[in-house]
Amino acid sequence: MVAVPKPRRGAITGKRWVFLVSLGLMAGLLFVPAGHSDYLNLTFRNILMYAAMSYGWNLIGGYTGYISFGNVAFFGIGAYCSAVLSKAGVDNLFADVGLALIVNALFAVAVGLPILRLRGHYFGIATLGVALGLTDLASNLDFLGGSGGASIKQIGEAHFTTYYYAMWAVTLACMIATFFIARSKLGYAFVAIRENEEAAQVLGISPTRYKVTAWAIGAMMGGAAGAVFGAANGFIDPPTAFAVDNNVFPIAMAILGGMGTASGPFIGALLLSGANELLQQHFLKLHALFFGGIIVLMILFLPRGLMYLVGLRGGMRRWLSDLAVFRV
Amino acid sequence: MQLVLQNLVNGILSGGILALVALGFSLVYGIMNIINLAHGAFLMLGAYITWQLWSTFGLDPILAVPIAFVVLFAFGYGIQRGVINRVVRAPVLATFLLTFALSLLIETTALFVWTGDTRGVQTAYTGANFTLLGVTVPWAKLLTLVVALAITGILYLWLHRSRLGRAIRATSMDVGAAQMVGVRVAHVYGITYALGAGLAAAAGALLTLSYPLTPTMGDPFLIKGFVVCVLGGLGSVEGALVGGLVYGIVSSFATQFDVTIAGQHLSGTGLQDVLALVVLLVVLIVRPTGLVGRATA
Amino acid sequence: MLRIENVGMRFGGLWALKDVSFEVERGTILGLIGPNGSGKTTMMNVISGVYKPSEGEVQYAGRRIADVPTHDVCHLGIARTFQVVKPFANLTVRENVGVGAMYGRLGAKRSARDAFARTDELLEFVGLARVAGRPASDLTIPDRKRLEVAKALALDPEILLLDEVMAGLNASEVDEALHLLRTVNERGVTLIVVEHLMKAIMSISQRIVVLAEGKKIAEGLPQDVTSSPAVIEAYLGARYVKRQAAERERKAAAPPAEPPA
Amino acid sequence: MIRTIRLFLAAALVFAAFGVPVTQARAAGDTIVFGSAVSLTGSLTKEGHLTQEGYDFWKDYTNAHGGLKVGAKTYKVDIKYYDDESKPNTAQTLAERLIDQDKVDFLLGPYGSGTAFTVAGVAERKKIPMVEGNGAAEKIFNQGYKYTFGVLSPAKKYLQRVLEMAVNQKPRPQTLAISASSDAFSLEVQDGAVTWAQQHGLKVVYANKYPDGATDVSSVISAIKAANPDIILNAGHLQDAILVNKGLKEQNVQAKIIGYSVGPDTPDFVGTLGKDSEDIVGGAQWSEAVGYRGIPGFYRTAKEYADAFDKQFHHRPDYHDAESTAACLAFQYAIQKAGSLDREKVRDALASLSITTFFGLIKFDNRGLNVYKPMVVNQIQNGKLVTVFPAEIANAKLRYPIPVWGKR
Repeated sequence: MVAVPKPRRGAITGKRWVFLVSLGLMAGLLFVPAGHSDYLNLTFRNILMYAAMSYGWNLIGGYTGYISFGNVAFFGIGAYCSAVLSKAGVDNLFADVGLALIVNALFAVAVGLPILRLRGHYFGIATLGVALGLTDLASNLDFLGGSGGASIKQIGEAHFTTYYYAMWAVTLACMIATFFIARSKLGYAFVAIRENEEAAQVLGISPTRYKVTAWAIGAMMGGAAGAVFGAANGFIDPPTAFAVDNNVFPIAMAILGGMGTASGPFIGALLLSGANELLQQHFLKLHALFFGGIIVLMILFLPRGLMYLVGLRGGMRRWLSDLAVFRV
Repeated sequence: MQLVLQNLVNGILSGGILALVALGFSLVYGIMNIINLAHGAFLMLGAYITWQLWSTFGLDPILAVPIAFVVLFAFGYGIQRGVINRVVRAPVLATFLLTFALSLLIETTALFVWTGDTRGVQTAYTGANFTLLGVTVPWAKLLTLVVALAITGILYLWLHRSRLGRAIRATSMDVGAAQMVGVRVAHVYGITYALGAGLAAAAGALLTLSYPLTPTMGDPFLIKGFVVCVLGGLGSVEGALVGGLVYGIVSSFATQFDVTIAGQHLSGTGLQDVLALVVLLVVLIVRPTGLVGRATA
Repeated sequence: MLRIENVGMRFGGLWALKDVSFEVERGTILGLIGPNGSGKTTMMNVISGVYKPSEGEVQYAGRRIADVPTHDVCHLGIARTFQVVKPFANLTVRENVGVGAMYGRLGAKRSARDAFARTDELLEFVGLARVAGRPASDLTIPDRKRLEVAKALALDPEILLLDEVMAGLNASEVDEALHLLRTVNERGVTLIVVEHLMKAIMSISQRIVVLAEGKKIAEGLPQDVTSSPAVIEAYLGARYVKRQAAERERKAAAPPAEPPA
Repeated sequence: MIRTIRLFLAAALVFAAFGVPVTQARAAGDTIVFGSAVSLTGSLTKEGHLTQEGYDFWKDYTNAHGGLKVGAKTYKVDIKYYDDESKPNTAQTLAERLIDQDKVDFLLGPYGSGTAFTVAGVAERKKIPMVEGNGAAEKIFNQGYKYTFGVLSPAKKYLQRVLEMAVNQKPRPQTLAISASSDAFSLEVQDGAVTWAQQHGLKVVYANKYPDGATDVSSVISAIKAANPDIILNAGHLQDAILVNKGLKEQNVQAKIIGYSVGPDTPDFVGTLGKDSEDIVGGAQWSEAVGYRGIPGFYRTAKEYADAFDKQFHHRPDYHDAESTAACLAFQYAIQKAGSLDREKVRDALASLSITTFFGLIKFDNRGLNVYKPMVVNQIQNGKLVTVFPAEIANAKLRYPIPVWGKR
């Protein structure tokens, strides 16, 4: 993972300053607990959680170009890892995250080998099938608590802050890992597969190997977020672990921020969650209308996500002409 | 044995309506590469239009099917021409998110118009049934199946025989070529999306006979439609039908299984969707383009 | 170093290749010609492992290509270009070539940094340094062809298969391309060249294999091959050959002019 | 232009990140503010709406009667609502916001066991008393929480009461089939019924669960039909009750009693099913027929409550309305008893509360659950909900065995 010398505005690596701004915002988020508001802690912990899941999705969906609709599976598995450990008497965040990483990596490889052979939409639906299936399966497995769910012992008194920092660390790790993966040989293999799988193959890239790698690293990211969430939440049941929101929002955040970029998921998570939070606060019933409206406008005017605007050269005219390409 | 037959019938009846739900979704998906998350919302609108006609004018839900179809057809055409066409060639996820937002807008609006109250339609034949070889068949669901099959059949013929239908199929195969022979793509896309919305509405109208109405009623059908259309093969009329029936029959028969492995009780009834999804995964792995899919789909 | 033995390739009921055999010596340039639909590109696909032959086998350095997964063929030292270019449209030219340098024959030994160093050399060599930072989708046709060659070269091949890299170029561009290929060859890379431009291929190839309707109809030195009646017949049809033969008898003339592309 | 947009975006970003405004809604001096996240959108919209009605009815009554007297001072009351979108995680965040941002004094529960469960966790951590009337799953109360109180009877009791009634009928039913939706509340309901049946000599011939949010239950119905039970029950929500009821008629399944945990008591049940809802029974937390006489301070009988409610909201209250109002009443009497707004004192007052209201006895066990108030059984007769059990409060006689489909 050696950084590339003199990055002449590479299409993969994106803008370094944007990433630095993202890191700066992350650093700013370190001070959220200083506000002594559990509400802010929880809200920003959720934003960080979504960002981490979005990063997980971004590796397979954004960089490798395999659109997954089932990444919530990894989050759910991660959360259940915490529950299983807690049941076994182990209440340690590092153990939770560690187990989630291992289980998710193994699960991702086992599931990925057959379904990553599928192309395009067929892959997407297969992943959706996996996530839906796991939800119902978890409802029916007694050792996971079935539909009633499972409790996870909480640690200590000041735990709210601890869990916040844990989620922060997971998200930062996802962000930095994405940044370096994008600039490493691995990242180039992912993107080559996205751009043209046959051509990538001819250049010596084994599609199966790298797709499964991207899928598994993404799984570990989602799983780590899930493990921290499970421990922080103190309780997990199938509808919480495999919530539809946890499936759709990370994808939406990556799209609106910028797919296949190291800052997009984080920026997208901040914006989307921030907007949702503010709207919900001010419009008791109408918030969903406004939220939907904002997404419609963003897609109509920024279908490539915010990062596109950052890299835009040529002003308004170029913007409009780029938009026109998508019209019929 | 009687239960086996009954479950077969149950599966076919529930699969038929799933097929109709999947049909419009599959067309839009296969032809324009739009994962239309507003499909469930269209279904809900169709159901509410039907309910409104029934409660205001006493119109029978079956007779409301064409009206719901036409209204949503027009609505869908407007949405495609006015909104979606602007970004239809963007990467697939842009329209995915766009239609997600549209469904939020539609469902929230419906909540204001019809409130969150649960509604239902009652007809003279609601719950009426007949028994054949010990199998009980409800008339309303049989009627639903027949209408669903009829719509599927008409659509198949229309797509293969009519000028516009052929234009739609040509566009799905090669947009550029279609354009060169004079197909107005914007219009064809509008018609395709309109068809998808209309079919969703028709399914919603038929569902009022057996399913309660709420503004979020479309959500579970959207997810099932998503799975079913791929099970059969994307973008094909036959595929949606086969997929729906397979899904219905598998999840119906699943209820007959109950096993206990190492103290863990596994109820086939609780796992019916899991089993249907396992079938989906196996089908995809063995036949990566669905049961009746073309290699190029 | 490369042996093609009785290769046959069937699609449905049709034989795109039938019983083709030839060999390529290390360090040479082999031209592969034939009329449209004669099986040249199919042959390239068989050699580069994209297709598994229905019959016979291709051996490279003692290994059967059919046993090697597509993505490992380049690790054996075989690289190819595509007649229909396949750039990674959203990546810059430099990144396009860089991917090859990272994952090609010597890629495993290179860091990303080293791979880009190699890439910059190659871009200079093929004349793409001036557009290194541009997205591949912005390139002109000749530059796309150059990019295709550069990507293949980035794999550090021992043998390079070139599928119509000169199609669509003007005369001076063709000359540049020929110069480039000769230089590549001088650096020790064996070349198999598929080309429609007869003049170009005649001037660069040391040996020529001619395919027609999936069969090898001639093989030899360029001048010998072009005088073969079978080749002329394949290109120009039987009547022309008869007329030519009659004329030749009468005049005992020199070989006919270059068949049109 | 682009530069402006970029600047704007940067500003928006910073705003979204750090500018979440801190609102201070906490009542200045003379108002007690309650906070509640209720479902105003999403799948539980209807029930969330009923919950809000029940709360608002109490609020309006109290304010119209001069407010709430605490010690020497009289306070107005107010309720701050947010929409939890029917999602437990959202409810949790909103509860935190109500406490930290809006500085509410006390929490009123959301609708549903899933949401009540997550909000209870928040109440516990923040040591803020919450009274809820719409989350009956016992798992909420088995966590050892000290600050959550439920005025309603636990899930396990929902259908027990129906069975209790059934075994006293002649001819005595012998067999029971009970299906359940696969969610925590419904499975507790099912479990309670199955346990009771086994203890009291009813043979359980079918007990199974189907996926939460199922769209088709016809095969479950077929299996029940094959088991040929005397009593058919389903544990689920309104949607499930409607689907199962339609299914039973469609497959012509007869039984002596058909009952649902949730559904028959909601007006929508009759509205949706029409005459097919006739003779269906349901376990209910409350009905207009109950004959409790409450202590002064609010409407003292169910009848008075229902009439006044009808006047304000133009429909008869169902038990969701009543139990929501009852949650407010628990606060009212506890605050008055504590004579203070101090959260600890109010909590202690709640823990030792024992009052009779129009809703029945409100008294909590050491888990915070009202196990003392009995459930009632309602039946739909001639399109109206009547109470048929227990006998001492019943305003109609149970129709038993119920007529076959089509003869109603």
